[in-house]
Amino acid sequence: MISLIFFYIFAVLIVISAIFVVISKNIYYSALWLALTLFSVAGVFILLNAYFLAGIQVLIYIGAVVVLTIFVINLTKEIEGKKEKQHNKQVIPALLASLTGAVLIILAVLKTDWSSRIINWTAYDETAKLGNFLLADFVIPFEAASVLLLIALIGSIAIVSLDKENK
Amino acid sequence: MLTLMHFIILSVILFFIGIFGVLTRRNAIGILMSLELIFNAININMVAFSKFLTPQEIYGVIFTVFIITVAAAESVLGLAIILAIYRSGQKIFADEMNLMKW
Amino acid sequence: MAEILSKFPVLTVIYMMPLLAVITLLFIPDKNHKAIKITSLSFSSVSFLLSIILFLSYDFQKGGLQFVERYRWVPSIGINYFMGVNGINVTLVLLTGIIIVAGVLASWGVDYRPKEFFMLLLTLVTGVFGVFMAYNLFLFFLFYEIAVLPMYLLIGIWGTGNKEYSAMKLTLYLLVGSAFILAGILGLYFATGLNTFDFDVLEKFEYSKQFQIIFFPILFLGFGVLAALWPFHTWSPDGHASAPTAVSMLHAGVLMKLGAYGCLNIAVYLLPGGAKFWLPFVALLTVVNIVYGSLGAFAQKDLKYIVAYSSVSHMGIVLLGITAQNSTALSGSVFQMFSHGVMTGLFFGLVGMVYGRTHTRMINEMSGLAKKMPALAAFFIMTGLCSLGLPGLSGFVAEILTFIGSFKTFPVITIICVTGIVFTAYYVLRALQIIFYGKYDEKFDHLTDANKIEFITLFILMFFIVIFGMYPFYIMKVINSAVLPIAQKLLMP
Amino acid sequence: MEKILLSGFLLVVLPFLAFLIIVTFTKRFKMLSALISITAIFISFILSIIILVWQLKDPSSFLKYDIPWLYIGNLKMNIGIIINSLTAIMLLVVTTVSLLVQIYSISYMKGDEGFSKFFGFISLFSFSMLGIVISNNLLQLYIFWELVGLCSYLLIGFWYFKPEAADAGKKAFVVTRFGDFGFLIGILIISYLSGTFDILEIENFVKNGTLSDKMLLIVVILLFCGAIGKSGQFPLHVWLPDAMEGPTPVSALIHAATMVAAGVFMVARLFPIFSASPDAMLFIAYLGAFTALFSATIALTQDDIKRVLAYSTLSQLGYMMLALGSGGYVAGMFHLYTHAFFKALLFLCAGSVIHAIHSNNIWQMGGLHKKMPVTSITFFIAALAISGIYPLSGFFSKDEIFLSILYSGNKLLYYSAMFTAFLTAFYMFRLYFVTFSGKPKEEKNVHESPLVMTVPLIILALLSIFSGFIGIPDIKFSIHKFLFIEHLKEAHFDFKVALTSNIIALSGILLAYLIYGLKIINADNLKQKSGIIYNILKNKYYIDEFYMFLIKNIYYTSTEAIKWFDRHIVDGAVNLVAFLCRWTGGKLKLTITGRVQNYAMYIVLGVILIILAIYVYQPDVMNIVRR
Repeated sequence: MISLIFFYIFAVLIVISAIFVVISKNIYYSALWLALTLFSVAGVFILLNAYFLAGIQVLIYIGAVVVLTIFVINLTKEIEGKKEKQHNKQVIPALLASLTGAVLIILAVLKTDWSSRIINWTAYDETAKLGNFLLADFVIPFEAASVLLLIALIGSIAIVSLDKENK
Repeated sequence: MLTLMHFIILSVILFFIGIFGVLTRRNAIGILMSLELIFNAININMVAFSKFLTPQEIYGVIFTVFIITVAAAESVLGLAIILAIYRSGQKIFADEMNLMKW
Repeated sequence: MAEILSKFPVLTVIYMMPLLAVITLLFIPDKNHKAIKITSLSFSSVSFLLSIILFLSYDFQKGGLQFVERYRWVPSIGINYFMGVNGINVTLVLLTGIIIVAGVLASWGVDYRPKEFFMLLLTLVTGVFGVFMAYNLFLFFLFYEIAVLPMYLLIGIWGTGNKEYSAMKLTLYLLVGSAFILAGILGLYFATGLNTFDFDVLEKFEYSKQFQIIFFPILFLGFGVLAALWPFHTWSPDGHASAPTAVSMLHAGVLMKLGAYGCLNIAVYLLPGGAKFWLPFVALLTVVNIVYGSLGAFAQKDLKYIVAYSSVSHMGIVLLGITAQNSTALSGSVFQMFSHGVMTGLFFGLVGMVYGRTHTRMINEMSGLAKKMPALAAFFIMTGLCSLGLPGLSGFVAEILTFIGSFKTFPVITIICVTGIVFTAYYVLRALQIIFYGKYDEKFDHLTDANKIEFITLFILMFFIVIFGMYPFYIMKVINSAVLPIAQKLLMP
Repeated sequence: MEKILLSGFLLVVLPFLAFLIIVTFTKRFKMLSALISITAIFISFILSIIILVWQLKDPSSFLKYDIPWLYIGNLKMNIGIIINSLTAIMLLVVTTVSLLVQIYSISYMKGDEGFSKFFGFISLFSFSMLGIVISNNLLQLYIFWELVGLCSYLLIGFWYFKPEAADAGKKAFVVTRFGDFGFLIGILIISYLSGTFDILEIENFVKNGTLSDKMLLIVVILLFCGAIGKSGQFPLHVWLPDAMEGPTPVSALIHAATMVAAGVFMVARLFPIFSASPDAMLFIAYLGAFTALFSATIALTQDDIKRVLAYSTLSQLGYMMLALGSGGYVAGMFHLYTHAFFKALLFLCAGSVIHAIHSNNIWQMGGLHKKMPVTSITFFIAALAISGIYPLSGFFSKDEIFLSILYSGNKLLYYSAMFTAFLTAFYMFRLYFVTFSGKPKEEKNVHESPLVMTVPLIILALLSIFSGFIGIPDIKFSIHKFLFIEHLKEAHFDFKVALTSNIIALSGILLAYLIYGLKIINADNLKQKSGIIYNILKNKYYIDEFYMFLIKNIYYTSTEAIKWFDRHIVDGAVNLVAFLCRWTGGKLKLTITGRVQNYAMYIVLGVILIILAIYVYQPDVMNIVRR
């Protein structure tokens, strides 16, 4: 019951802050709303007993991605006059499309009978198991991911610095 | 009682808010942020299905870890590209970047 | 001779020769025009000589497929290397051999990128040879595409006039045709369920009536496009008119026969039930082909258009023979393929030679040329006479056989088609008269008659027209041996 | 036996060999070419005499030999020869005239740059003509039939740089092609019905009477179309006068004596088939009579010496057809035989005159009798012969024709033939008097032709006089016995008919003498009085103009219409497809805006569409999860 209450709190936070992320006039505020959204998602993860995920959600998303985004916003701030419109011309079609899509999928979800597949579960912390998996069964993807991160790191530096040389 | 339905509906709503953002934000950084919303919606979905349908396995969680990793890499690169475009053409709005047309 | 040949993969050698020439050409420097031409000529001559030997050593008493080469290639989906020749094939291989040698000789004057020109030309010929020998439908289709595609570049690069348009039109038409053919071949493949593309297996299978009625038009139209069946013929005048001489020769001489050959040896042979249902309708189209083609030729002013429309008309006779469904007409039709091939080769060669001298193809701008070039005029007149079906030249034998045969099946249609002969006489003689007869114009003073190479080219072609026109006995036996099984299949209920 | 067959074969092939040798080797040596050609035809001439002598022993026998040419299943086409009395006599006619004309040509064609070519073509012609004569099957007949057409085309257009000559050659070929079209269809039908091309077998087939009358009529008329074209019968006669643009020896050989008679010969050759259909025979007779009368009237007014002779040829051919149509098989062939000699003679005389004067117009001639006595006398003989004056050859053959018409009982045809005889005599002597009598028109240095030309004239004149005697009934070598066909009733000599025809002919000559010889009646007055009629005749009943009108308005228009249709409708449809592709492409490319978010929108919309589609078409898809 308590978890239900917490779920609704997080859900409302997620939805509201997400809406603000997309509609906010100031991109800077958007980034801050994004932080809140991501934080709430971490909360949802806790409700799902995924504590480790909640942790890296906060660390990586809020700690890295949002901060990076804010840096970039600051770097591009010069031309971002406040009078510029922040949304393009397809707001209404996009709104309709999103609503339709959401409604359709929700209807589908409601129509589906999940009960036969649901297995009753007991809460337990699977962080240790996760660690084992990542370094045993999934060690190759894990290492590949790390290489990917390295490539992304080098790549982003290259993109930005090559550009500098041209100037 | 917290059910699978709750999480799925939440993730659907979050997903479509993200879609809406991707479709409408002019600022490229804004698009990128909306993309993050979409990723999060997926993540919620992943974890919820994993927990409700196959509680003994943790593949859903592991996939989420990888998604987060890739999403981080993606946003880094995306931001780098945005920065590069911004530097070369003083452009930040996605609808102004339309060189690749007929 | 036949024994030696049976131990030796003669078919592969014949079609590989042009391909070898292409490979050899790769090693010859671009600027050495003479070496390029001589290489092309010598390799194609080997093919030509071998095709003559093949023709003579084919045993028509025995009939059927001979000189068979059969190896497994991709057995899992029934693609095999299966080459062989029957009476129709040897005739058409001979035709291809003749035309390619004449074509290479006729392009002796090509000076713009000759290496690429000859490479493409010989690639095309490889495809044509292959089509006439392949008895695995997949292989057939492969060669077919090889034959069709170089045309685009040959016309687009070395052509004249509105060449890009013509090249594109021709290629698109032919590709639409091959799309139909591919659909038809796949249909056959899946209909049998025997997991093979081999012709002899597909031929023995009994297709259901409904299948035949649906798939026959698909195959027939696919090939019919290449055979200039009305109303899918307009690629041919434009294409011929824009193409360089040798390409026109090959195109009208051989490529159009490819379509007719497919109509007969694939569509009709494999699906006789469908043929019996649809061919009466096709016969109506062939009437249009013949009469419309010859009337259309009359109104043209450009020499190449005249010849191109006459090709449409003559291909109509080929198709009429196919629609008539009896052995006489089918033999006539196959012989008409051969005869028309050599004849249009000659025609386009001559037009090219005249054009090379006068730099115009408009008949109104020429007159009295016989005075300055009597040999060319003589050849032109003989070709024209062959075209209008003069006895003693091969065109007559082919036409009369076709008419005799088709008269049994469609008397009224045949009578209408025979009027085409009268019209043909009119436009051929009119063109001849305007170009070669009449007042001689002094602006043609600098023109010369045929040189040695041109003379040899013309002579080779004319030789076959005359020899088979005078004494068709042998070639008709060869053709008839292959036509009989088809006619028998058509006779069966 | 075999020797005869071999000589029959050689006789045909030799001129062809001569043609090949001339064309390939001896083109440059003029006299050698002529020599080769003449030697070949001379040997053929000797051989034909041998054959005739052999045939005279037993006129009703025949020899036949086939060489396989093309066998397809049960369709057998042979190249074969047959030797019977009909071919024997025809071979003699062809080789004789051909030989004499070739000798004559040595002088006539002297100095022409195409001298060798001329002899080559003439040899080719001889080959083709002999091939027609000796054919034993319809297909071969058709083959050689076309080949003589080709030779005619080549020889009419011999002076190809003259536009009229080139035109005339084309016209001759195309017009006869129309006839051949019917001929070919006739051959196709009859061979389809009988299953053979062999003439004897077809004759037997027709005799068996399995063919319905109507079908037979159609076949016969179609076969006759070939003769209409080649022999210049009424609707297709237009090419023959124009064919006079060719060299005169050619006119003599091809367009007077031999090729144009091929139609008559063909009818005679297939006489058993033709005579099986009385309706068709009647048609042939009427058409022949009409052509005879019709062209005789045109001949009255023409100014060109060769054209007059050409129309006279048409008229005489009409006679032959009339004779055959009335059942006078012997009469028709007899007239063909005599006509070949005197008409060749007339043409060669005309050639001699033209050679001297360098003009074809009779009004520029006159008083030539003194300057060219041999030509004048031989022409006079020939004119008498063609008018049918006793005892020249024309009399016998014409008499035979009148008798057979009378015997068939058709009075209308008889009177029209008699009237034509009157006209014939009149226009021939008009020609003679205008050309040879009176005063010379110009002070030209005109003199008699050389011996090479006059000797053939004299020989032909002798033949014109004496060749008729074989028509005397009941002599040993009578043509009646020689060309005997069973079931054919022959007319017998009738003194009244002979007298009438002679009186009529003489009156025609007299009238011509009065008008053009003595000039008692003024020709110009007559012209003016007859007015419209004269103009119609002078313009050949405007038939050429009518045909040109048809060709221009129907044929040209239809070809232009087809050209337009092909360009704009057939090709237009193709280009329309191409245009539609390009147009839709042009419109659709506008969706490629370069804005990423537009593309994203398309994707989202697409996904939603897919979801909707699933909802609509497969609402049960959710249940799959349950299972």
